[in-house]
Amino acid sequence: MSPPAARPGADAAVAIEFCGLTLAHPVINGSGTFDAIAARRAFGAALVRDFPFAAFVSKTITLAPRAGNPAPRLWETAGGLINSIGLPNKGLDGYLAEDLPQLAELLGARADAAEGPVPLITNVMGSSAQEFSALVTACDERAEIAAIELNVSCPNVATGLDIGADPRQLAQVVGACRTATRKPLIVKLTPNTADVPACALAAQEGGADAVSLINTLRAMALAPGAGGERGPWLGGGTGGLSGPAIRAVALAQVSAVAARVAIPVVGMGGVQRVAHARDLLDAGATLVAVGTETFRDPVAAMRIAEDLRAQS
Amino acid sequence: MSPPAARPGADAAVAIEFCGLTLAHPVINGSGTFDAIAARRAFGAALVRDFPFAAFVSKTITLAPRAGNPAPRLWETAGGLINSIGLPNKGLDGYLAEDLPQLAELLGARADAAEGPVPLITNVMGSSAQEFSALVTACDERAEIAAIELNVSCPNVATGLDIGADPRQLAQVVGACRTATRKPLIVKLTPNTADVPACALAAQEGGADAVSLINTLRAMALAPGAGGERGPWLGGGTGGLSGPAIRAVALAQVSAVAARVAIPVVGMGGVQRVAHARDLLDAGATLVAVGTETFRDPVAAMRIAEDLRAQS
Amino acid sequence: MSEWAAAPAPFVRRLLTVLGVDELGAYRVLRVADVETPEPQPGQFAMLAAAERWGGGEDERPYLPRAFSIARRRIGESHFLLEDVGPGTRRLCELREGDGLWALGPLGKGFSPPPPRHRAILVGGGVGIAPLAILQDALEAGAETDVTVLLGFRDGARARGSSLLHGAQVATDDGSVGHHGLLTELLSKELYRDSRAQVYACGPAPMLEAVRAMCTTRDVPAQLALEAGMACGFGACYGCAVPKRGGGYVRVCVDGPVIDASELEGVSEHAGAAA
Amino acid sequence: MSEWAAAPAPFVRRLLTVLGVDELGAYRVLRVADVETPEPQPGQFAMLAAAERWGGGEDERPYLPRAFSIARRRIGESHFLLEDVGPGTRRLCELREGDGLWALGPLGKGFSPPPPRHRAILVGGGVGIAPLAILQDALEAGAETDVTVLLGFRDGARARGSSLLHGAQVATDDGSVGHHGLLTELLSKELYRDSRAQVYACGPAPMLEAVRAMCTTRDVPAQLALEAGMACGFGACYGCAVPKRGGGYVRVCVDGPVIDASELEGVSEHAGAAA
Ligand SMILES: Cc1cc2nc3c(=O)[nH]c(=O)nc-3n(C[C@H](O)[C@H](O)[C@H](O)COP(=O)(O)OP(=O)(O)OC[C@H]3O[C@@H](n4cnc5c(N)ncnc54)[C@H](O)[C@@H]3O)c2cc1C
Ligand SMILES: Cc1cc2nc3c(=O)[nH]c(=O)nc-3n(C[C@H](O)[C@H](O)[C@H](O)COP(=O)(O)OP(=O)(O)OC[C@H]3O[C@@H](n4cnc5c(N)ncnc54)[C@H](O)[C@@H]3O)c2cc1C
Ligand SMILES: Cc1cc2nc3c(=O)[nH]c(=O)nc-3n(C[C@H](O)[C@H](O)[C@H](O)COP(=O)(O)O)c2cc1C
Ligand SMILES: Cc1cc2nc3c(=O)[nH]c(=O)nc-3n(C[C@H](O)[C@H](O)[C@H](O)COP(=O)(O)O)c2cc1C
Ligand code: FES
Ligand code: FES
Repeated sequence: MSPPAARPGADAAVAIEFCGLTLAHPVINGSGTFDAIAARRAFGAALVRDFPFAAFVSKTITLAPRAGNPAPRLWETAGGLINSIGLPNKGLDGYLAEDLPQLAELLGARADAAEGPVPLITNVMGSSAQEFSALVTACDERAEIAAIELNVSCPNVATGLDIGADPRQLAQVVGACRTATRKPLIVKLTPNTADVPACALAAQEGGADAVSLINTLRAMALAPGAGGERGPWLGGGTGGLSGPAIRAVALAQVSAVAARVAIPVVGMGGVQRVAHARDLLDAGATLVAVGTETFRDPVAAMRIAEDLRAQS
Repeated sequence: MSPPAARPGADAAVAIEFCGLTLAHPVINGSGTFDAIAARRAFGAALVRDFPFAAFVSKTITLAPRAGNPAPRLWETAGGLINSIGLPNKGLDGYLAEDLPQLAELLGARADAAEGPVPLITNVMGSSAQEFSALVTACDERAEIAAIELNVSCPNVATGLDIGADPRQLAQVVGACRTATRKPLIVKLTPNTADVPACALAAQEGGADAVSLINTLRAMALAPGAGGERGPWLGGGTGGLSGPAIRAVALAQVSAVAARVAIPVVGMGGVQRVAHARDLLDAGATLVAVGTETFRDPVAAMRIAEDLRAQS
Repeated sequence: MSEWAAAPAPFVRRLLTVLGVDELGAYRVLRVADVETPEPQPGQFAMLAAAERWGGGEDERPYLPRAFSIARRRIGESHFLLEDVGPGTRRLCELREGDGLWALGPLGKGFSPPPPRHRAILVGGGVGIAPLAILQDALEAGAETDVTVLLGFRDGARARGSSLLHGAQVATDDGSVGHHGLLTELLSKELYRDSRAQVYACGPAPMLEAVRAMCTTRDVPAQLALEAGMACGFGACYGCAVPKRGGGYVRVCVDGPVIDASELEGVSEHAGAAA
Repeated sequence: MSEWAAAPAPFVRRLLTVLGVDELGAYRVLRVADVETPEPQPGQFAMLAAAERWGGGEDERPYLPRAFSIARRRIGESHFLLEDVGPGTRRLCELREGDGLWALGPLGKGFSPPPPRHRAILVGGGVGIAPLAILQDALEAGAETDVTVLLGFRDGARARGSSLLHGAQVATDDGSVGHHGLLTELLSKELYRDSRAQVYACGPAPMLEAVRAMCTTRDVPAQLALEAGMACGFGACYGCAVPKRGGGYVRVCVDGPVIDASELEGVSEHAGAAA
């Protein structure tokens, strides 16, 4: 894993069409696993010049600001990471007012101007169809946003289950969002349910342009100590498992979904090397997203995109 | 991990009451991960003398004989194993006629006769409430069987979803089995669903004496090779993920279920060392089961039981 | 000759000490100090895992132990023949004197002696020659049998493995050593010369299938040492199934690895050794 | 003194070569050859992972890289102070000359110089002394500042770490070395003597909280170098959050690790170094 050369350009061999967007290669980031604004503070101009992702997915934005969960938020487990971040974000208005201009500038200032700006995909979550469509309506008005991803792994206040786990509710939510925008709509499915392909079909029927999966698997860790009085380690109680441990589960769900839907699929879950990306693409994904591996190597996505190009 | 001493006896510190059975310690095997009859062929009298499990759970038995899935049946993945065995078994009649007498003799011939025979838990699977109750009725008549475990991770022929993923169906199945026996009924829940605690409650309402979890997570692997023509590696197509990779998911599900049900819980999933068993017990499990780790070390369960005793 | 005795395996993984790993062309011979192991039946195997750094390779593999034929027993020593084909075999090839090795075994059903007045023909392909080495020792201990050894390899580097046995006729795919062509051509000649023989074969699936077919048509008894992906090695996982004659499967680890050709309709793709 | 400059980190993990791991009582000093790294700001850190055998330990850990203060820079070298508290630090302590080390950094917001005419009081607990070593270098490069160093340790073996800085007053919990008691008792004396000081502190959460409280009540400016479990180190995961004054959280990796005491209501349990 030696330092990679310049990022792959819009090379015929890997350049890819996705929901009407042209991407330099098929590797993007998983929502919530890369903060381009913070990364620019850490890495300066190099981040802009060598931006590793073919499109940038924002972390999940909600209507109201959220502080996120108390510490600790991380637990390292066999072949994976459990996180309980709690979707901290500035809220819709803060995002649109403060982050969006910075992101637009950052993503537009990439090395190879010919390629145009790196498309920005804004990921949003509501607790109801109304909230979702309010979020989408606001994003629809902003030219800086190329596409919208719906994070439907949000508990239904009534049932406590993920909205995305229930095909009926899901189709309603997506339908409401569809009427609110012509921008590409990507539905980020929840993996914590019995029939993921049925949910993917519901998203498609609701008007989604693509689906993305998998989100993290529900998991937990107990605080070190002894006896019944041991509580959960994570400040948020339970958390979500990501990384190599979920790779084989992701491949099964991506393959099952790709076999059932007509719209493109963004596959993710435990991608660390080109072989893992290859598996997801061969299973029917159009794009792959890298999440946790970016924490280990900030240019992992670039490395994988280059290895994909070398193969093709 | 040096060779263990003699297996722990029914020591006050660890001896445990479970559904009216007295177990020498809280560690049993996961169904389908230990074949006592084959192990006796491999290890001879030592297997009988040092039987590692406090109770023995048979592999899943079905009404009709099953040959199982074509090879390959195994794939090793990050921190885990994917299996697609396909529940090979002699069918109910073959099991009762050929295996049961051998098992009864084997489990009765343990070292410390004072403890009595190692209780035999027979795991059965049907494709309908009728099939389940037929299986349970037949087991009910056999004194050699101490308890019955229902494997409800079987696809509903109509929906293709696991029967165990639908609380309503599950309650029906368990109810039908309850009327067929007074022996302890353990329901082996499926982890591949949105609301596992709801399924556990349904099992309890149906009359289950205990629930056990987690079964394997749906997963897959692609055959080595290149391009779209790559098929699944496993002869059965998809398979089930077990081992360390699922440990944190198992802990979350066991803890969520134990918090909701009144009946005892058998926790399993990725247990390799005493710390993992401790986590499940502290999360509310009454017993823990060891599966995949037994493949790496046939006396893993004994090792864990002894370490538990040393701690208590 | 009466059956070769098979004692049950100790019911515990034993931590053995590596004496050395010797190069043998493209292969390695792993020698471990091993006093208590019961005398294995030729054809039996052991599940091996390095005591250190088993796991943590690419994709965190290897995770499960790996199956290896017991290639030879010497007083207080067991020898294994290794071919590096992936993370597990690679890690074992890296072992050095003094390293620890977890071993479970001897496991499985090995070879049985030839019927009276039958010569023994040992047919080995690639790393599949391993169980034939200890078989040759057993046959020659039992004096009277006439033993013919036919070994096939992909190339010269692998053909060096033939020195594990003695008096071998060698065939290579690339013709760099011995007969340029298929092992079964040598076998066919031998059977033509004198077909009152018991064939013992181990190697890649296509080779085993060719041997099986040839022996079946010529009505020569053949014992085939199969391979299959294994998780446990002692009948627990049902992962090592191969199809048997008349439907259903046998478990290579407990019903085999040595299976009589008559029990099989064919040797399937996944039931052989690495070429 | 003007701010200490902080150059952005190279946007790539660099594979550095280990020069040696030296014992320092209960601690280890990891020295790596490091030419290109931009001069770090005192208080900045790097994310480190061994190039070999990172992972595959008990429970397959370590998996993610680990954060370590840059303890010292020498021409072409970076030094890190290690305390073995788990699989990651254990693996790093095992490194030998010539081994490879993945390093990302320098990262985060470091210390700023003291206000004019203020003395500097460095307060370090346990392994938390690491960033104070490079801070002492920087302060003394900038001549005029009067620097006082107060270091606290659990026991004598750890107190040996004090030699990483010079002119230190030492306190130990067990009284085996220096003052028998709390570091804050030494700090209190110093502030009583002359409170026109800028306090720089790094160490366990309870110590940092005691320092924060003392400085706040006495109205002495304090810069606290916090710790938190980290997955990335560059703001990507939001895992390193600690509560800030007035609600909400700051990310230790990008808003810190050095945070001004005035920005905190308190130092929470998970925001400090191992004792
Ligand atoms: C009874 C028996 C005796 C044997 N005797 C010997 C012997 O004497 N000497 C010897 O060298 N070998 C022997 N083998 C074969 C040996 O066990 C395998 O070569 C070894 O298990 C390979 O492990 P690996 O990690 O090196 O390679 P792997 O990566 O496991 O690859 C080996 C094969 O497994 C498949 N594979 C690839 N990836 C995976 C995966 N992730 N999960 C599952 N399967 C995968 C592929 O078909 C590949 O060709 C024997 C096998 C058996 C069953
Ligand atoms: C900015 C910064 C600078 C630092 N500077 C230094 C330094 O100079 N020198 C130094 O020695 N250390 C330093 N640390 C601390 C160092 O990063 C940790 O000690 C290290 O990450 C521990 O890793 P480990 O694998 O050895 O131990 P871990 O097993 O990770 O245990 C360390 C702590 O993490 C928690 N923990 C235990 N298990 C897990 C788990 N499975 N998942 C998540 N958390 C767990 C527990 O609280 C435990 O005490 C610094 C940390 C930060 C944030
Ligand atoms: C720390 C962390 C934060 C995440 N935050 C979000 C989020 O805000 N929205 C979202 O849809 N997914 C979020 N995810 C899920 C990832 O986008 C991705 O679906 C998952 O991590 C699987 O990919 P990986 O194994 O490559 O990490 C997060 C994952 C991690 C590890
Ligand atoms: C090879 C294999 C076969 C299994 N067969 C069965 C089975 O027949 N019935 C069943 O209920 N569970 C079966 N299981 C699931 C295990 O009982 C257990 O629930 C699961 O493996 C998780 O535990 P582990 O991680 O300790 O292996 C099987 C698991 C494996 C690995
Ligand atoms: S390897 Fe497990 S049953 Fe044969
Ligand atoms: S460590 Fe990832 S955001 Fe701070």
